[in-house]
Amino acid sequence: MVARAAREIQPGMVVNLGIGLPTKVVNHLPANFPVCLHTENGLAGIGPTLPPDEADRNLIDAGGAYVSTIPGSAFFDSATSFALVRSGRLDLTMLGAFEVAANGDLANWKIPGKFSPGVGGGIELAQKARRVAVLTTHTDRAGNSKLKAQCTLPLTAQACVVRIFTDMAVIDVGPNGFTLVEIAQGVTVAEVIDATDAPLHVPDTQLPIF
Amino acid sequence: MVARAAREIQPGMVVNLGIGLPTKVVNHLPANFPVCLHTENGLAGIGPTLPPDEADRNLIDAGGAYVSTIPGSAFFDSATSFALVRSGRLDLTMLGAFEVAANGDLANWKIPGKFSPGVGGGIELAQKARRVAVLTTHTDRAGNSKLKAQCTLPLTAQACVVRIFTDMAVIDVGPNGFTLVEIAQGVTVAEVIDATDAPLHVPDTQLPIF
Amino acid sequence: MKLPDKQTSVEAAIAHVKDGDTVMLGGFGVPGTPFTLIHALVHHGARNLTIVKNDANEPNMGVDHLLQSGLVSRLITTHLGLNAHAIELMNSGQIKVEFNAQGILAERIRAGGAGLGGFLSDIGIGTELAEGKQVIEQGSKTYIVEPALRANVALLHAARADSFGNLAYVATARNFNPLMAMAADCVIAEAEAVLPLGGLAPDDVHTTGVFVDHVAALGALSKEYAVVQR
Amino acid sequence: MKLPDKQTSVEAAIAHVKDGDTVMLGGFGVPGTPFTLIHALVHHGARNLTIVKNDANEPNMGVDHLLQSGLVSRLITTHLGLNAHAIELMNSGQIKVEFNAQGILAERIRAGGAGLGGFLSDIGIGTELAEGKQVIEQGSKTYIVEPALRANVALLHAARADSFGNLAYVATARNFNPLMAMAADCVIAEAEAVLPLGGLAPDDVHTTGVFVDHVAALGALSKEYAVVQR
Repeated sequence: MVARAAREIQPGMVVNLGIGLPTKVVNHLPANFPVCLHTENGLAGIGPTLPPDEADRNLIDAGGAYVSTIPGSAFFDSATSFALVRSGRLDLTMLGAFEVAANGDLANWKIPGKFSPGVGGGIELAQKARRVAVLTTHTDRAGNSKLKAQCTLPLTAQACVVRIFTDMAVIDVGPNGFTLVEIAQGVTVAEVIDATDAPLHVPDTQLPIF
Repeated sequence: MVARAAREIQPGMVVNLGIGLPTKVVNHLPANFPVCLHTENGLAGIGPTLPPDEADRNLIDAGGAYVSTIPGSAFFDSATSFALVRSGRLDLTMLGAFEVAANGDLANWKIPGKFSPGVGGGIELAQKARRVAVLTTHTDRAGNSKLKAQCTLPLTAQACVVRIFTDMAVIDVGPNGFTLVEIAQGVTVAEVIDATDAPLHVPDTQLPIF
Repeated sequence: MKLPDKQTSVEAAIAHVKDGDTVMLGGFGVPGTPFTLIHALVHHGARNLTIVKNDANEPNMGVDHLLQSGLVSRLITTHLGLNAHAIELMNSGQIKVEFNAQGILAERIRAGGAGLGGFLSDIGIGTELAEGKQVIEQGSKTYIVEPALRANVALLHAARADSFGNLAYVATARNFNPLMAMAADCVIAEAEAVLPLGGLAPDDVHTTGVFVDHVAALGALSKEYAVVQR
Repeated sequence: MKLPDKQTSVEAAIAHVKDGDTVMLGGFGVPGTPFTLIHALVHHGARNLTIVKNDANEPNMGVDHLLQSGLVSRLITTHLGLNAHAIELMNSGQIKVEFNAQGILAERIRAGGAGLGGFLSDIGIGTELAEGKQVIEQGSKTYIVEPALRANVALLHAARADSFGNLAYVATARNFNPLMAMAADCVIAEAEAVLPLGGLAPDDVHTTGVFVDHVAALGALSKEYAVVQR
């Protein structure tokens, strides 16, 4: 699924990859692929992640990983970093999710009573990136679907998600709700429908397999 | 009067000297005097004015004069330059005036029907510097007083001026209006009163002469 | 991964300006004014433009060419004092002029670049500059609501750039350039030198290339860029 | 003319913090956190502080020492995810925590530094983060009014400074430092090196010394500044 999500990145894009699974997408980009990766703590042009013994103590991404620069990287302050996000300069963000609703609502920052560390930069990424994709397991550890008719958890942003990459499928989110567009090797359409807690439109045509 | 105004600048101050007469104040500061001069087009630490053949084409003050840097100067953008002004980091500004009122109102940017080139940076300097002094001839070319009971021209800022340096006198502006504090060599108190279009408080004590 | 290349020519870049556009121009006096892009825009001939610039340069220099060409219907600025031509056009009604306090214009542009709707300021309260403006109470204070300002196109001048569009300015040529770089849908920078990637140190970049769409290298500088002899 | 000298010691500078103050702390994770000033503040012992910082560092690091010392009554932040100590203090009610979206916190601090009352944003509309906030209509849009944020004291970390207080940051240690530098009545910077005047190029200064009240040179860096071994 991570390799499939990497193909979502078009040449020339400015992209922010959220903490967790989305961060790994970068490992599946071709060498010399023309893209600018942004991290909200103040860097455009993220280079490879470094092990501790090669790390620069002053150079991390928003998830705290030690990263590097590439030729043409630039540093800036936190206000400029989010100016860039809010004014529409981010072509794509890929985020993790607790729940995604059929109308594109995203919940990924708070589980009342259990987990409430603060929203960080996620709300602005979700609300303002030109394209918001979610990268998540299709179900949670208890087997409950993360794809819902409506979110039950506090929202990160309304109607923002346009595409979901899971371990089972690629699903588009549009005016008619969820539409299955690709399916993982060895998974059946019936299994995806079963693991999705909302109506899922399945096209009549042959689905690509990833 | 310019030499006298220069003594208003205390060691350690951040100062903005307005276009025209106030700019000349700098020529009367002692060598190595500890002060930071600010110009609103984006420089803290203005150095000496340069003749055209020594000028840097990229280095001017807000009045268009070719200036220079000194060790420790810094450049910044126009938003930062006025952030500094509005957030109270300017200890003192000296401005020119068309009219100053006894309540401290200042008019120095517009003469309706005659002169309206736009307010530029003057309004923020006048409203937000911690201390606003005016440096002006006491009367205009027609002999009318610039020191008025009330301003008749559009205001730059309300109740901002605390001290006025003219060719005739140094006058403080306080809750009781204008108070004469110093007088120019060869000028009589009666002449200052006569040239001032508002009540002028004259202390009983001997006035310093400048 | 490598950063995308945004190099183009002045002519190709300026073709993005359309009739009726709002166009921001960097510069405070001569320093930072994109004279070459302005010339190209006069030649391009897009009409009915709204121009946003701190000042109107001086007669027969920079933005004055645009004003005199009849392509400009509206000017948002802070001070025209050095350009009698511009004041004539304003007084005769040939261009509409909106004056802003200088720091307020800078901040409105930055707010546009920061994706905000506007900001609260007390600048101008009690003067005619506040007349007709929306006000809001916050706590015990009254503020003017100053709306954010964005443009279709921003034309910038930088001393140095790289092929990704990272920009560095020198001295007081910085002024409005980094703010306008944030605040337009299409951002075009002319640069005295366009360096290969890595030519600007990451800590010393003034405008990240993320904000810049097109960057064009200048050849020999025209005499408009030179020290003004008075 | 020459620029004033603002060099002092960490101890002398930190004495400006008073009980009940709001104190801003630079840093995002380790980079840019003023660990030495934070230690001095714990030792100084001013109580009932409101701390403004992006995050709460990690247990037993940086701001966590302040939280554990009982000197902090309120924390304005964006994310505590890496500090279970801080989450415990919040959940047990020992400190009050106000969460802001990260870019909104940055912008509120910058607005304070720019002498504004606040700004208009649509971030969080339709979520619980918008609940209870003042809103305003502008044109056909609804915006949240986000109030500006200022502090009594800001504690910053810079890589290099000069004796006037000009500051330069490196890499992602910049983050909130230049914003907080603008937004406090008393701004104190610790710097890994304090250079003589002229040691920083005027085009490469990130924070002008105009905003900085006191600058203190650091000796050898404590291990809190080092790469975190996980």
